[in-house]
Amino acid sequence: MREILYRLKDRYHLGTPTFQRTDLCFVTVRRDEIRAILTELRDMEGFTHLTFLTAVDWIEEQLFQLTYMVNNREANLSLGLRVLLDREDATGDTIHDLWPTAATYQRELREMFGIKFPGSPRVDEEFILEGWTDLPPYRRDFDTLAYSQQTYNDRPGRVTHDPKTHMQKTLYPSYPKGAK
Amino acid sequence: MVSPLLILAAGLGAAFLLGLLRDSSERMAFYLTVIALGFMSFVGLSWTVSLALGEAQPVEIYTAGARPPFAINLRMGLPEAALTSVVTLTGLLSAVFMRRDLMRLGRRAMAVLMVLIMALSGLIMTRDLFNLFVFIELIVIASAGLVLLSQDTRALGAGFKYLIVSQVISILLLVGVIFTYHANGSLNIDDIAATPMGFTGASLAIFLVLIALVLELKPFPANGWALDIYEAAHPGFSALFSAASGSAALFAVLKLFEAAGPDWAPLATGIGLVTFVGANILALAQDHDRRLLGYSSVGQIGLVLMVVGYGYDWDAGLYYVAGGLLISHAIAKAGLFWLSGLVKARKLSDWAALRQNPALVVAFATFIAMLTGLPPFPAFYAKWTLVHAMADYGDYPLIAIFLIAALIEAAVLFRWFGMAIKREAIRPLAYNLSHETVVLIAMTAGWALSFVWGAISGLDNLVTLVPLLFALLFLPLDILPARIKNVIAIAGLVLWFFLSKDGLDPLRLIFLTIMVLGGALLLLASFHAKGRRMGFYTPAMLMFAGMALLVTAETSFQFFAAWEFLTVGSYFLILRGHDSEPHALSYITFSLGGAFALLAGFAVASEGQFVIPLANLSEVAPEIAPYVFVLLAIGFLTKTAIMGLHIWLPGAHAEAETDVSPMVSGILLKAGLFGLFVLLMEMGRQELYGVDLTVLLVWLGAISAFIGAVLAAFQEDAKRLLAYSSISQMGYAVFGLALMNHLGWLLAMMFAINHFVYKSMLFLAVGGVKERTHTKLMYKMGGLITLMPYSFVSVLVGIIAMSGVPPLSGFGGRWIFYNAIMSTDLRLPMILIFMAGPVGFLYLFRLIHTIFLGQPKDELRKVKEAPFWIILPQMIFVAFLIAFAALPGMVLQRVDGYIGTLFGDRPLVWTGRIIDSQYGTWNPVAIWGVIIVVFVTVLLLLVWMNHNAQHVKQFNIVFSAERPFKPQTTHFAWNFFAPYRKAMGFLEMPVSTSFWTGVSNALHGTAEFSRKFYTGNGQTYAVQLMLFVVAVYLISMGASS
Amino acid sequence: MKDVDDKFRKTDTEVPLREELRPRKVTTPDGQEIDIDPLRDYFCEAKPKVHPKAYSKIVEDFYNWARANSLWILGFGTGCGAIEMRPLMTPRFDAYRYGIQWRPTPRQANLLVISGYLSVKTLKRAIRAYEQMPQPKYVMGLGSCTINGGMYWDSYNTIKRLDDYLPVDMYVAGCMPRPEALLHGFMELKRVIREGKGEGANKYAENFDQYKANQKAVIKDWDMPDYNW
Amino acid sequence: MTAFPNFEWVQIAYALLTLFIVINYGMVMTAVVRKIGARVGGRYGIPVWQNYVDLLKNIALRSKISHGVMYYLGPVFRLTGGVGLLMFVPTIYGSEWHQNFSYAGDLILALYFVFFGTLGMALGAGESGHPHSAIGVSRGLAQVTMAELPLALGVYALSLQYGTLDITKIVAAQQGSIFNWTLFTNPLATVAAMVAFVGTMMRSPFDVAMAPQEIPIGPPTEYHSSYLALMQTNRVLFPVAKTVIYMNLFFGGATSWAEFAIKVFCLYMISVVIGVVHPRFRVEQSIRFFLKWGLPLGVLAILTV
Amino acid sequence: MSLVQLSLATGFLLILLGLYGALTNRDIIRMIVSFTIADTGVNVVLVAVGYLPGREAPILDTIPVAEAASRITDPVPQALVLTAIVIGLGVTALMLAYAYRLFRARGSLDISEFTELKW
Repeated sequence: MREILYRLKDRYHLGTPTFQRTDLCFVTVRRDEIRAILTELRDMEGFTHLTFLTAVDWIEEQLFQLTYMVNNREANLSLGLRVLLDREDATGDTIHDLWPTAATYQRELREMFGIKFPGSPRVDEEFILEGWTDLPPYRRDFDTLAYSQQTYNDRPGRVTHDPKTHMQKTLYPSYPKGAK
Repeated sequence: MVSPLLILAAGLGAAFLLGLLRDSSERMAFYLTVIALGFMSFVGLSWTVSLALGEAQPVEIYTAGARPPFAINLRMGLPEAALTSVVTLTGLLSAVFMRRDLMRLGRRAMAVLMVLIMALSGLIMTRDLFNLFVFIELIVIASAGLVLLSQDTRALGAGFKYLIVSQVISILLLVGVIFTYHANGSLNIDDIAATPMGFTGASLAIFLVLIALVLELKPFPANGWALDIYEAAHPGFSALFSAASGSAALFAVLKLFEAAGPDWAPLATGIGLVTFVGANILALAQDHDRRLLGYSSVGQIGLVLMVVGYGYDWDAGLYYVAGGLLISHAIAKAGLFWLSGLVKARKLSDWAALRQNPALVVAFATFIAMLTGLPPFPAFYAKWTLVHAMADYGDYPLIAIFLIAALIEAAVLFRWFGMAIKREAIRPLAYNLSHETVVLIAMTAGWALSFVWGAISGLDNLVTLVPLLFALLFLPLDILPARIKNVIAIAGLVLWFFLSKDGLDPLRLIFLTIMVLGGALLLLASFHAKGRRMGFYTPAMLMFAGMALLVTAETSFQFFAAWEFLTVGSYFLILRGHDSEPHALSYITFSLGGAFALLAGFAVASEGQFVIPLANLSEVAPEIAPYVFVLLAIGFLTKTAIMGLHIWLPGAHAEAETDVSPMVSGILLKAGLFGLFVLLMEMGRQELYGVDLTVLLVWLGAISAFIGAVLAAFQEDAKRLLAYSSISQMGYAVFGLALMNHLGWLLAMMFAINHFVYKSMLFLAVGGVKERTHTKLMYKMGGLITLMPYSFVSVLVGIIAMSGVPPLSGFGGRWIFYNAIMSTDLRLPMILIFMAGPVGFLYLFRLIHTIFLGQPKDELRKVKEAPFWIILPQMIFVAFLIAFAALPGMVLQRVDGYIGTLFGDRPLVWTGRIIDSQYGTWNPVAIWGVIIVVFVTVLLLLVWMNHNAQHVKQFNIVFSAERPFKPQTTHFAWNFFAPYRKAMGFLEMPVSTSFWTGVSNALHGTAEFSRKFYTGNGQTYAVQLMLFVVAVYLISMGASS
Repeated sequence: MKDVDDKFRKTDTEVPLREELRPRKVTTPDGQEIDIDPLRDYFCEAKPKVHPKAYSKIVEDFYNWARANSLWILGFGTGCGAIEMRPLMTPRFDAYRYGIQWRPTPRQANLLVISGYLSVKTLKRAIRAYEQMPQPKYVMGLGSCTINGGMYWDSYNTIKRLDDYLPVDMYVAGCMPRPEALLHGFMELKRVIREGKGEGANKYAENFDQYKANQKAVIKDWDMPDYNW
Repeated sequence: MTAFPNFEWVQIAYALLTLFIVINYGMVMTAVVRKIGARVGGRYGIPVWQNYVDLLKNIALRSKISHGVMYYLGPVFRLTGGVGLLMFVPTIYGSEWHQNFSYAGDLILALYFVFFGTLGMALGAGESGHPHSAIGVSRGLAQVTMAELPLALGVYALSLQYGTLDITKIVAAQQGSIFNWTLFTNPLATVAAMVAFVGTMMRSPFDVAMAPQEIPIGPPTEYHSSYLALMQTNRVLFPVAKTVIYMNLFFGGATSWAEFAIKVFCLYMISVVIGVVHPRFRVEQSIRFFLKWGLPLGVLAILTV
Repeated sequence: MSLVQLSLATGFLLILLGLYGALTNRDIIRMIVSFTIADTGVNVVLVAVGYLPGREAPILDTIPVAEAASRITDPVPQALVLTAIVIGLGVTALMLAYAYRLFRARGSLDISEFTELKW
């Protein structure tokens, strides 16, 4: 794993790698290099499988983080590449030509985060939401609870408990002492 | 009588006078030419007429007052007179035709023309060998001069090639002449004939003379120069060159072969046959009209040459046959060349311009029919006589080669005709009244000669047949609106039915009813057509005429003529359809192939007669009877489209017009069935190499029934589906017939009736749908039931009847079928038939489902019911089917009785409405009763429970909780039987299609390859000529030693 | 319990009608131009009817007995509860003995079991399936999700009260209810039907407009006719 | 009334009686068969009257829809096919009561009338416009083309053997001893025909036309309420009527209702037993099956008669 | 070798020479000349065949009519030759005319250039 990173480091700008396990590592790369790195990983280093492509909304930093998880099956190595995008008008680079499955992930990201992937097939079509007109629901500025309350009727009588106190009351009614 | 010498004198005199005229007076020169030619024609015609009527005797004209060998003598007999008339008339008409170019080139050209005609007449009349040479040289010079008339600069080269070859020929001829003279001491042909020379090495002299003259006939393959002339010369001159020069040269050859004696005859036969075959094959690859005509001319002359050699000892018969062919050729070829002058562009497809003038289309059709030997033209009689004579001599391979070549020729010509009818013209027709008149005169002459040939044929005169005349009546009537013509046509058919129905046995009566009355019924649908519908009624009536005559035919000749009539009529009908060009071509090719098989069969059966009563087929000698049976059966099976010979049918039936499809499917196929009826009735079982041929037929029928049904199930095109279904149904009928027992025949009869009714009905219904939806592809339709309820009803009744489900009449067919097979030993073919039964369901259900059920499409939502006149006959058929199903006895009982007299048994007992066989019972009324009572009861029950049902629309279906997206994707129709195809798709392999395509490709490939032989170089042509002479010499020497 | 940031307001934008349902012009084979309005031309527009009971009470009771003893369930699993329905067919529970069986098509089913949470997308399908069932028809909601949203109480895409949208005859509580509970639910439903109280379909027809309004409030891209026959 | 020899009105009553008996027998028998299947699987199974309840429920349904005339008539055709088939076949040999209207025709009538209901049903299903219905019909028709073949061959062999197409005569020829049954006199034809029997009973492994859960249930996807009630009636009537034909042709017919009940039940169980242990064939598989087994058997049967 | 045989041989030689020339030379003029040679050969053959040794030309001015039958050679070939020469002249003239026009049209006298019509 490290050798691979060393090899890459010669030519690309890699951030500090975070090793979760010896065979799983995350590293931040620059957006303009991601396609080159992915291509090289796929073709030279044996990372033939795109495990997933997902996003994280760092609303505080005004960033979206794309995580490309690729996997080398023969060596049983997983490498996560992070790319940070500007949250305003976020646009990623499509990699559907490297892995056709990526088109689906990108479609999902487009729908759920509003990240654009120009050139990806059918990327602007509905994916799992039908007739969604609000903010992309996985963005953190979308308040799902508020949306839910404004949209769906509650059945009266529903109570929300704090799990900790509720379970404590239910299971150990006599603790702490005298609390009954 | 005027002296025939005046023909020559007039020609020479006029040429001389023309020389005296001033250059500027072209008009006068032209009138002088025309007058002289007119005079020559008059002399020729007057001699022809008086000789033919016996008012004059043949005369010998001695020049210089001496008798041969001291002077030249000419003869004027009937053949000479007739040919002189042809030559001079062609000259006259061509002169008129070439008026503009003659005027342009002035009096010299006219003088050359006069010399040409004079020389041709002289060539015909002279009896002197050297005189012959002189005339030939005159012809060469004149021809070479006239070639220059053409505005095509390439004609120069062609003319020069011609001159080169002529030089070689003249050298050969001259050497031959002088040695002949040396050997005989006389140049007179009759003197030479008196001392015949054996076919030995010493007879090189006569060989040279003969071969030189034969070379003048442009024998294959030494004929490249002639083709170039045909292609490049002025069409008026080409007409002369083909019709007049060809005929005259041929007559000269005939004279010399008569003189040379019988030993030389095979030479003519051989060269003629090779030429006929070779030229026709090469013509396949041609797309230049005049060159094609050239090939055709070469082929036709070759054919006549073959007849000359073959029939040297027939006397009058030779002149009848050869004359029929020659005159047909002359008129047709001249006419076609003249026509080509009206067409501006030179591709075959450019003849589509002819459609601007229907009269010219008729002329074109006439000429092609004359060339291919279709009735009632002279070549038809000639072909009939020739083949019978060949059969008499036992030259069966010769018959085969001749007929195959004739078939190729027909294919070539009809391909051309198809292009003319179906393609789009690029350039309009040149308008020229005198040209058109000339063409129409030729056409009239063709018809007139048909009458003459018919009258002297000793057979029936086909031109005077009432049904044919009735069909021809529609040519002038074509200016009337279609509806009026339709009324006349229906009235004519009905009238003819009542005139001819008396005295027919029930079998024939039923066929007559189907063909004539059924035709009248189907014509009701033609009321739907608007406008004039030019060119529909003549072919249709021709077809019906053929069928009416077929049923009433008593002799082989009548039968065959009727067969050809219906073939030709139906061809023209099919050709009218959309996209039908290739299908019509394959139809006519297969049909004529079948017809030729019939011809051969009748010829073999006639054993020296020229015509036999059909009843005499039963008395054919047992050694040849099986072969006759096979030939006739092939002919009939082609018409019923048995598997293997079926590939013409789907396209032809599917592409035909709405009201034509039922005619050609419901009615025309019955002609083949009728033929088989007659054949089996007269000839019974036949064995060939120990194989019972009827068993073979049983197998063929079974295979057709099965494969036809399977193929039908895989069609996407509704009319194609029905067409394949016809193959299947005809398979059943053939099967029934070939069982050779009472019930089998009754079964075939039942199928004949049923198939007519429901196939006509279905074709009309599908045609009506097509009228509205403008497509035949079933998957593009769907859900039309509410929009076209009547069509739906007729299809519903049709498919219930066809599938044999009780209570409709198809069940009767199945019931008889089971009873029929119980009384026969043929068990294995039954299995195929059994398999075919349920497969029928597949395609029938597909037909009704994909068209009428399922999801209607956007663009078909407002479709109206089919036109009234298309619905009307369907409803009549529906009524008939129901009545026939309930009371089959009203038709079948008499037929049953009649078949009983043939087989001498009575397997069915008719008590009241009940039919009992040895094995079971069929009680149609009871079946109807029970089914109706149960059905109505159940229906009432449902209505009682379900009267408040909400009517919903097409997308209100449960769709896995989804909503249908659009009708196209919701209508399950395309490749409807995909799983069946997976299992049984191997039966779809286009075996017969690839076989016939292979045959056709091989022929075309041969043609394409061989024509490279004609390099266009005059020297090469000359070398080929020399080699040809040497080769013929060696071959004939080898053959004679 | 509004413990959320009230600053967030959902946006209510109209969703345009889907392409295939928009009126269009089509050229017929004859060359005419015709108008196609898919929703009108392809779908039946009739409203559901309130169907009266049989004239005689005895007959109606007899019918209700038959209906109760021949419950045909639409084989449509909406959520995780679908897995709890499978054991019902096994020898251990054997729901067949109560005349219960599963049918693959709504036309032949009488009982729609909503087996768990319903996303808006699935709700659309459930409505369609329900409306295509013949009357009388019954709806059973399984699990807390159908009752009050359950663990999906704050989901942006899951309904919280099934009876807002469909007339529910019987709820079976639990997360998820086990097959025994389900069987008990069926028995209860049979009792309700036998008592002649299983008139959900009529209720739906009577309050059709209200149900529709509720449904359309959450299904923004309403792309079907008002009532799916 | 020449078409109806010896017609008396009471025949109608007898025919209705036959119909009544057969329908009820079918109702109970199919339920019992299902119950047996359940017991084999360790389940309790449906009550034996479940069919009646279902039928009643379906009749009692309140709302109905119709896709059009042919859709409406489909079940009518279907049931007419079933009832007609029964009416055209003598049910009890030797009983004047239960000859029904078999004098209207012979074996051929029965064989072809089988298709009457199928065709009508297919048409009705077609008009419903549901693609699954059309797919089911396409599958069913494709399969039946081959499935019916061994029967046709067997019947042909049989009628050659007996020299008649009259069902009554064929039954008569089998009377006397159990060894006079066609089963023993012509085992090949019987086996061939039974292949067809299993193939056309719409049970596994030959139920791809319905293919429950796959194309929901094929042709009847859109049918419900009283339409379905008619079809349910037919569903219990038609197999019995068809089995009666086989019974008459190959198993000596029945001389009493008891014999009838036993024989029909046993024959019916053949297809059930085969069905419970075999998974479903695809169409092309079943076609190949019939080509490979049914066809040679049938050919052998007619060659060896 | 008699005179007849000699002239016959010469005639045939000329014919063959002429034909050979006509078939091997591509130049049209040469071809025409070759044909003329062949024609001459034919004429020689014609005369040779009609020649009877020891007889005179059939010119009745010098020979009494009564003796003519026994003193003159066969007059027919002589007549034929005359005609043939005339005709040969005509044909040659025509060919030359063609050659002229061909040259005018194409500017060439090569026979293999005139093959636009073929197949």
